[in-house]
Amino acid sequence: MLKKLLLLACLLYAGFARAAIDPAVLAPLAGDDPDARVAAIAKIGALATDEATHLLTALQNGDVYATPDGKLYFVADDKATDVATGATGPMPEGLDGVMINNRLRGAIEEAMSALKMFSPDRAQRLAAVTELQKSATLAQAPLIEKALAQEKDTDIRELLQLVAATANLQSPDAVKRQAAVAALVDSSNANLRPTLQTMVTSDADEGVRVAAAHTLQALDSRLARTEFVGNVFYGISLASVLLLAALGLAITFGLMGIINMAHGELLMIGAYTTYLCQMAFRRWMPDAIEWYLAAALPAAFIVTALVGIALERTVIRWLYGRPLETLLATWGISLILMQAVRSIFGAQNVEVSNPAWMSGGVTVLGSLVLAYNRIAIIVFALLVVAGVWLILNKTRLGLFVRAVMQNRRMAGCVGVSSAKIDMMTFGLGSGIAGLGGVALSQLGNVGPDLGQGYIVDSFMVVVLGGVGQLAGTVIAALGLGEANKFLEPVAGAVLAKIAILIFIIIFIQKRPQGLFAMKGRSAE
Amino acid sequence: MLQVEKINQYYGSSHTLRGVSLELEKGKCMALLGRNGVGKTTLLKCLMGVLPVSAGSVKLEGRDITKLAPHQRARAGIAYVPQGREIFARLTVEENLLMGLATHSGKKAHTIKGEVYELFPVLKEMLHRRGGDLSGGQQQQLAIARALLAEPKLIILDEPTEGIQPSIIKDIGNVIRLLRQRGDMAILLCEQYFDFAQELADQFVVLSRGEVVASGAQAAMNDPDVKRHLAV
Amino acid sequence: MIGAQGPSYGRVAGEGLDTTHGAILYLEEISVVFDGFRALNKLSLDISVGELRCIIGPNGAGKTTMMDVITGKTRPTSGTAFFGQTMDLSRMSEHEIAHAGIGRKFQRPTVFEQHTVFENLELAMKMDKRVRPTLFARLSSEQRGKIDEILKLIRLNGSEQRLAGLLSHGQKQWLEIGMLLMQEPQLILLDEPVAGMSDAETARTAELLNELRGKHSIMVVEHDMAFVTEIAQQGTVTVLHEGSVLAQGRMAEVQADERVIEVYLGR
Amino acid sequence: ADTIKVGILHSLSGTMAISETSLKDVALMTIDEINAKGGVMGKKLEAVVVDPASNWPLFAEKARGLIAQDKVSVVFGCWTSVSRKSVLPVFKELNSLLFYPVQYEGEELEKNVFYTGAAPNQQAIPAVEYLMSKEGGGAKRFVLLGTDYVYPRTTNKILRAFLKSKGVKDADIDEVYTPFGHSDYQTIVANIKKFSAGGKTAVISTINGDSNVPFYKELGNAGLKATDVPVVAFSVGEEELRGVDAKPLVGHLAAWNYFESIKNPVNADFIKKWKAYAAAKKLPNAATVVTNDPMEATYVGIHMWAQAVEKAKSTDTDKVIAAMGGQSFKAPSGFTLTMDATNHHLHKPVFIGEIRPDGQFNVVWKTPGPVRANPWSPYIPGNEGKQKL
Amino acid sequence: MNHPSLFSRRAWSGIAAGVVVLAALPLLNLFFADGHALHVPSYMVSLIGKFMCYALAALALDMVWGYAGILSLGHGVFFALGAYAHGMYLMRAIGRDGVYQSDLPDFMVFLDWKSYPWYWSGTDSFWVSLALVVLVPGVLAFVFGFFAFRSRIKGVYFSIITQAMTYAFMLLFFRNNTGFGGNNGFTDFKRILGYSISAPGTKATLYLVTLAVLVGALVLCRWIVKSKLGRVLQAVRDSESRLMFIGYNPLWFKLFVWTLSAVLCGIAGALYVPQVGIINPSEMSPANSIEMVIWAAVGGRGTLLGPVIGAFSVNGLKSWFTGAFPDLWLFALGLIFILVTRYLPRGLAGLVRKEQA
Ligand SMILES: Nc1ncnc2c1ncn2[C@@H]1O[C@H](COP(=O)(O)OP(=O)(O)OP(=O)(O)O)[C@@H](O)[C@H]1O
Ligand SMILES: Nc1ncnc2c1ncn2[C@@H]1O[C@H](COP(=O)(O)OP(=O)(O)OP(=O)(O)O)[C@@H](O)[C@H]1O
Ligand SMILES: NC(N)=O
Ligand SMILES: [Mg+2]
Ligand SMILES: [Mg+2]
Repeated sequence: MLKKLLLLACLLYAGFARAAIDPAVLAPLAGDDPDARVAAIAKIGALATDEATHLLTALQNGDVYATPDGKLYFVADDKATDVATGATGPMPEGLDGVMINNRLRGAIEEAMSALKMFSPDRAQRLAAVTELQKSATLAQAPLIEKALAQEKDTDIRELLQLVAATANLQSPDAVKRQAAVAALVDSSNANLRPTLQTMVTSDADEGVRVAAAHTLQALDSRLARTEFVGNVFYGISLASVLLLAALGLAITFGLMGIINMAHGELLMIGAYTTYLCQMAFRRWMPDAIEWYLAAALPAAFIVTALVGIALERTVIRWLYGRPLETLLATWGISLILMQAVRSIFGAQNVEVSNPAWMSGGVTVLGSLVLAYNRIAIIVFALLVVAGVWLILNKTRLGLFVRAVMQNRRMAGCVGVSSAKIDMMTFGLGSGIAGLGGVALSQLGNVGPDLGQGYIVDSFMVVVLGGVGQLAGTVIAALGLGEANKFLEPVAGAVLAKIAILIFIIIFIQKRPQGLFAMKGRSAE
Repeated sequence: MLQVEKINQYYGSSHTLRGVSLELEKGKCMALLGRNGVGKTTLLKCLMGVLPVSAGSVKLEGRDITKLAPHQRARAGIAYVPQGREIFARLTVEENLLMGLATHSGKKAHTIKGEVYELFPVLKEMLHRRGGDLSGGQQQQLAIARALLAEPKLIILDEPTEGIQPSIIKDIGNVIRLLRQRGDMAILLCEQYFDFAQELADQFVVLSRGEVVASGAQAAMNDPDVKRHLAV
Repeated sequence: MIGAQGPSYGRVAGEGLDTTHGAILYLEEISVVFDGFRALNKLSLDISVGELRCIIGPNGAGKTTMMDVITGKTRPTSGTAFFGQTMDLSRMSEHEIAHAGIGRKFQRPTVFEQHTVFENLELAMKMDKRVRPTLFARLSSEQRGKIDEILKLIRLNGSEQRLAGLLSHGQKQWLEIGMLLMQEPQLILLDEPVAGMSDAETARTAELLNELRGKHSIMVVEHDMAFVTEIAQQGTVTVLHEGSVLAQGRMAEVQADERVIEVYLGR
Repeated sequence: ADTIKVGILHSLSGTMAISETSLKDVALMTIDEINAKGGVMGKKLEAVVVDPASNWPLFAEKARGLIAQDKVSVVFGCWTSVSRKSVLPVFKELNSLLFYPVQYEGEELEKNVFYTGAAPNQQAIPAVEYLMSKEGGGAKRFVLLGTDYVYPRTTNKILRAFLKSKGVKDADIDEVYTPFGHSDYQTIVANIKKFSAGGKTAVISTINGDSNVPFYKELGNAGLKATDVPVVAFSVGEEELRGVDAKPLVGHLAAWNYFESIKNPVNADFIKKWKAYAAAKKLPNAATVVTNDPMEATYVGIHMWAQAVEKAKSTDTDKVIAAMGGQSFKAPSGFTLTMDATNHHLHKPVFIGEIRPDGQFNVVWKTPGPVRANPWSPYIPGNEGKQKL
Repeated sequence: MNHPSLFSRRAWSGIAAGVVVLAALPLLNLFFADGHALHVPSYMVSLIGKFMCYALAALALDMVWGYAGILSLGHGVFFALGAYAHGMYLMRAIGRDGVYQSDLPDFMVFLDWKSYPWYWSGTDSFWVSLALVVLVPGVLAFVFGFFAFRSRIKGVYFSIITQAMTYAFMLLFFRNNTGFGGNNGFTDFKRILGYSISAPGTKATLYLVTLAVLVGALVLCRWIVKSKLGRVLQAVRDSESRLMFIGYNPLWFKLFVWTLSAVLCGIAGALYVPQVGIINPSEMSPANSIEMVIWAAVGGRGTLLGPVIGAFSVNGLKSWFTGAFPDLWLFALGLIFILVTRYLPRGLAGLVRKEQA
């Protein structure tokens, strides 16, 4: 108890210690005049004190409130702390959040990044300098010089030099300008293009013009390369999504011959399972929320596999040897599953958020952001493919599965219970679809219609690859992904999609049994 | 070993087997004879459980297996070489052979005994070819090898020599003889190749229009009465 | 022999087929390679008009593959196949080859399982097989008589309204032979016609073939030596081995050939 | 009859169920509310709900069924423009009434329809003006990004003409379309990023509901923040954000005629009623229901119709139409909305809001009062003088 | 031989009864006033008119699927193209009655087009549009089928490329610039051959024409499948390669039914537009084509009458359920599909045909 009181006292004292911002500077923040508010932010940033940083952060997070008479308060846990005095007390009457919009947010960010350039934390400095790179102006040049003088870290120094050069592009001194242009020859910052372009055509100085032309050329070729690499990555990433969506179908349709129109709904159930896992974590294990996916994967696999097994036992097992009828029955199943989800969870989408470690990305080649969630999904797709391949080709179960699918009756005659294998295979295919659903939940909507968006593509991938050919499925997904991503910048998303469909039609003419056609007598 | 009692079978409304009974002991080979379309294959399918019987019973070593599914009968010790080979067309030869071991477990389930390669050397050469790519006769050999690997108590062979070259037919004959001599297996051989059947069988049964019309020990196979049922 | 008209079915060499050099089928240096495996290896063979040629050889020798090449099912990797003097089989599609007069019975009986026995024969019947004639086709009484005749021959009269899929193995074999006869081909290819037939049936098939001898050119693949001896008579028997001709000659000569005994007949 | 039947024609299944289901529920709530106050002309309202299943011809069939079989006096329904186009001939033929509650592209005026959603000048144009203002970021370049169908295409055509009139050059406008259900925005976001290197850029999104989540997620991935490239959307509201983790979207914008976050007693009451209704009817996810613009438009529409019937003392279509003109209603948006007698559109206020982390909107700009609709956009040639029925 | 007549006597009497009842509906609607016991509501008439178009499409699909074993997942494109071809005429027949009071359709005015694009030429003539109804789906099917069948594309591979085709067309027609009204398609028709499209007489006429076409198509299809060509088609379905070895070229047989089927489907679409009043690209969505397959499957594929029954029952149930149980109807419909497959492997038609087996 005593300890707690002491702690409280310390906190209060700390609050007092912060009381150092002139209320006159603060006043416009509570007001309506946008320009005055932006100016106030700049002034606060210029203070460059801990208190200023604290205030700006709080503003950014929406933790600053104002009374109608223009006093500012930090609000936390039903307590209000006066920004100017640091006095903490109960919440005053009529407290309302200080409204910030994009313009103000931009101003705050700018002010903060200037402040953070001198932060002792390397990561913060790096972030600040990276931010500055987007828009360094001549006005900021002195600040940048100051930072350069202090900076020890070589990486940041290099960046700062580029930033300084960017700022100096606007210098009235032709020599400085030329030096800046030359220094930027290794930059891959696309934002420089407009400035460089103007310099090439209209800079007063001949030397600057030449240098600018040179730098612009270097920049353009670097950007072109980045774009190419970007397209390759986007293609792989799209391919991994197609693959995860299609893999389950490669089993239930490719291997078992069931025209499984409910495949999309299995994806959806996987995604909803993810949602439920997330909710469960939020409720019972909020500290571990970052890792809810670790639970969602097995859960989705098990839930969808069980749903699949239930479907197999009740409906599909009556339809072996009548593949076309499976289309009708599974269509019915798909209607029921969709409506069931609609009745339980509502027709609207539900929210599934990426864990923090999956948000953001790593920047390569200067400007290409490879998103973590995309990378995670590519890796995940590879793992799932490898797993499926191992099960089908390296285990006895896999052998039995393939045997039953080829000749159900004879498999029985050698002692394999085809009923059991059918059930397990469909369960496996469904479970894999569930895993696909987990992945899809990280990229897009989770709603009752989720599956409908993927069913056509999934069938195209499986068929294009050659029914029953796992390797074909993988290659087909990759091919479609890359083709799509290289066509899209040229033709636009709509025409690209049309082109891909036409490509599929033409490709099948050349390979009427898909990419990995079964050859020889056994194909008949 | 095998007791079949008065089994009846219908395809829809056509009565294909009419009260067929037979009995086969361990270590013996029985030949099942009859013209085309009399119901031999149908009978064998009923024994394997591929077709249901409408009346009668099938017992294996005294155990009633009439209601068992094919895979349960396989596990009970019956192996089957069907007419038309029924190879797993898209599995390799090796995998087809492994399927013959489906009823086994543990290490035994993964070891293909070398004997089958001695009997059918071509299989060894073509271990990684797809079953469906083999020639007709090669497939037939594969089907027999697959059944032998199961080490069954009762092996059912539906026209095993169909499409096989003469020299290998002789080898198959030798194997059957050997199995018979070993005495731990019963063999039910449906065969059109009369001389072959006669040479190997201890006893025989002749079917005609779904009924047993003649049966007896091997010696009686040459009776004109028997031959009459086989003539056109 | 050329142009001789059989009493009921058959014609040796019909319109459009040039057999001036006496042979109806020439295979020259045919090779077929599957993923590096030579199923046929520079196989050369020819069949004379009206000849009945027996082909024997070990399992996997390439007999079925050879028939696949002749009927257009498999394209040779190299070599030429001619029907008569002028028709290059390697440039024709399956139906063109069939229409030109080559009929085949497959090793595994293949019939239209969802059609009745009668319809199977009707479909096979020789006629203009293009779309319009088929749409307006009506059976003449002559044609109907023909079908009845064949039905009797293959002993499926009485079963003509049964679905072919419900026939037993041996019955399907016969039906397929019947379909072949309905086509009235000039060259008949029979892949193991008596497999699965009882001895008595086999004898009947031999009889039938002996009757057809001379009216059609015929190529028979069989492993049943008794049957082959029966139909080969004094004609040539060809032994294939590993994709090429191992031996050729009268049945008795071939049977005595050490190499044939070694690889095929056994001791 | 002792009840007045009203039809509710919203998709409860298929692709549009996502948006339309809650409109059906709001309509039922509003009808309950009116009934609780004694109904209309002393008669209770009886709702006839049907499911046109996101299938356009089925919309026409169901509309005909409602009018001819069920004999409803009015129909509240439709969301997509094509569903409205599909039922129009039916309403004209049978001379019945449709209330359409969704923002749309304009270029239409029908005697039998009352439009309670926004026309382009009540949503799109003010939003773009805001983006161009200093406060809105002073955008110089624009990406017009939409799903490939009529509403986005038309809106963008109007916006392009508008931007040109403001001196924006064609080179500074990029128009991009994606197919329905498009879910891979990597290339498009990369292109936006590239385009934005050329100057202050804003994205004007007419992406159809379902594609929005993948689009915003991709924006977040690429590190494009609202302070860099703000996105203003015309089809993203509270209901859509319910299915999204809104934190990465903070600061992006939407333009509507109503936001749930607007503070006034009418709205507080509206929200309270809706929450209570959701809880009482055990709607799925009742705890997290939100209100949005088309819901408000539905609510307003039904009330105005009820007032008009009271005024006309009849449910006869022509009499109700006559009575509708000039009807006004104190709406949850905080303004009193009036039905324009000459163009059957509501006068509506325009709000621009920035997305908050909790999926609600911060209003950052609004019109001083309701704006009259211009269904025939002046930016489309040939529309001059076409403002009346 | 063993097929002496087109239909069995029972089938004939069933068909005749059906035709009489169906033909009576619009007449009862016209001649008995609302409220009379014998009055048939016009809602019902237009519903049945629509179903008959669906039935024709299902019948067309069954010709290729049920008889030749070619499963098309893209028949919606033929239906829609027939509909668009006829819709072009109907759009032009609006004349200057559109909202922009131009000779051009509203959507063209809106896109600043000054004249009709070339592919609209001639469509102001009813007869040209009728020709297009047959030609456009027919030519597309012929070309598509020729290449696909020549490449020996079969089974699911064929199904998938038909799906790709209809999907591609859908995306294409969605675009405003394609010149067919984009997502909204064609709607708000005013008249056909000078008669008001909403006049009861016009509606009854359209209805009766549809009925006549449906019956005609049924008889034609029946005649075809009963001919030797019908047996060849079934042989194509069961064993195409065997067929080649007895001298038939499956290409032309497949192409024949495929094209015929597309044309019938196009005609169904053309009859559909004026009755339903709208045609837009969603008719080409893959799901719509799958639904056609469902009609045929529920009714019983390979039976001709089955698909007709299937189209009526599935759509009838859908119409009823969506009104009666708007929240639960998908459960009911889904369950019906499952039960039909499980217990009626030969569809509803199998109920009737059981004793024949
Ligand atoms: N699935 C079936 N449905 C109806 N009848 C059938 C079916 N399978 C076979 N049959 C008929 O049953 C009878 C017996 O057939 P089965 O195959 O048993 O003959 P089999 O004695 O083995 O003849 P084969 O020597 O030709 O193989 C034949 O008349 C055949 O036509
Ligand atoms: N598609 C293929 N891929 C690989 N090998 C093949 C293929 N088709 C045939 N073979 C091989 O070619 C060889 C010749 O086969 P073929 O069927 O012609 O033999 P056959 O002489 O008819 O034998 P049988 O008497 O057993 O019918 C066989 O060894 C077979 O395994
Ligand atoms: N009217 C719309 N949003 O389609
Ligand atoms: Mg048999
Ligand atoms: Mg062979």
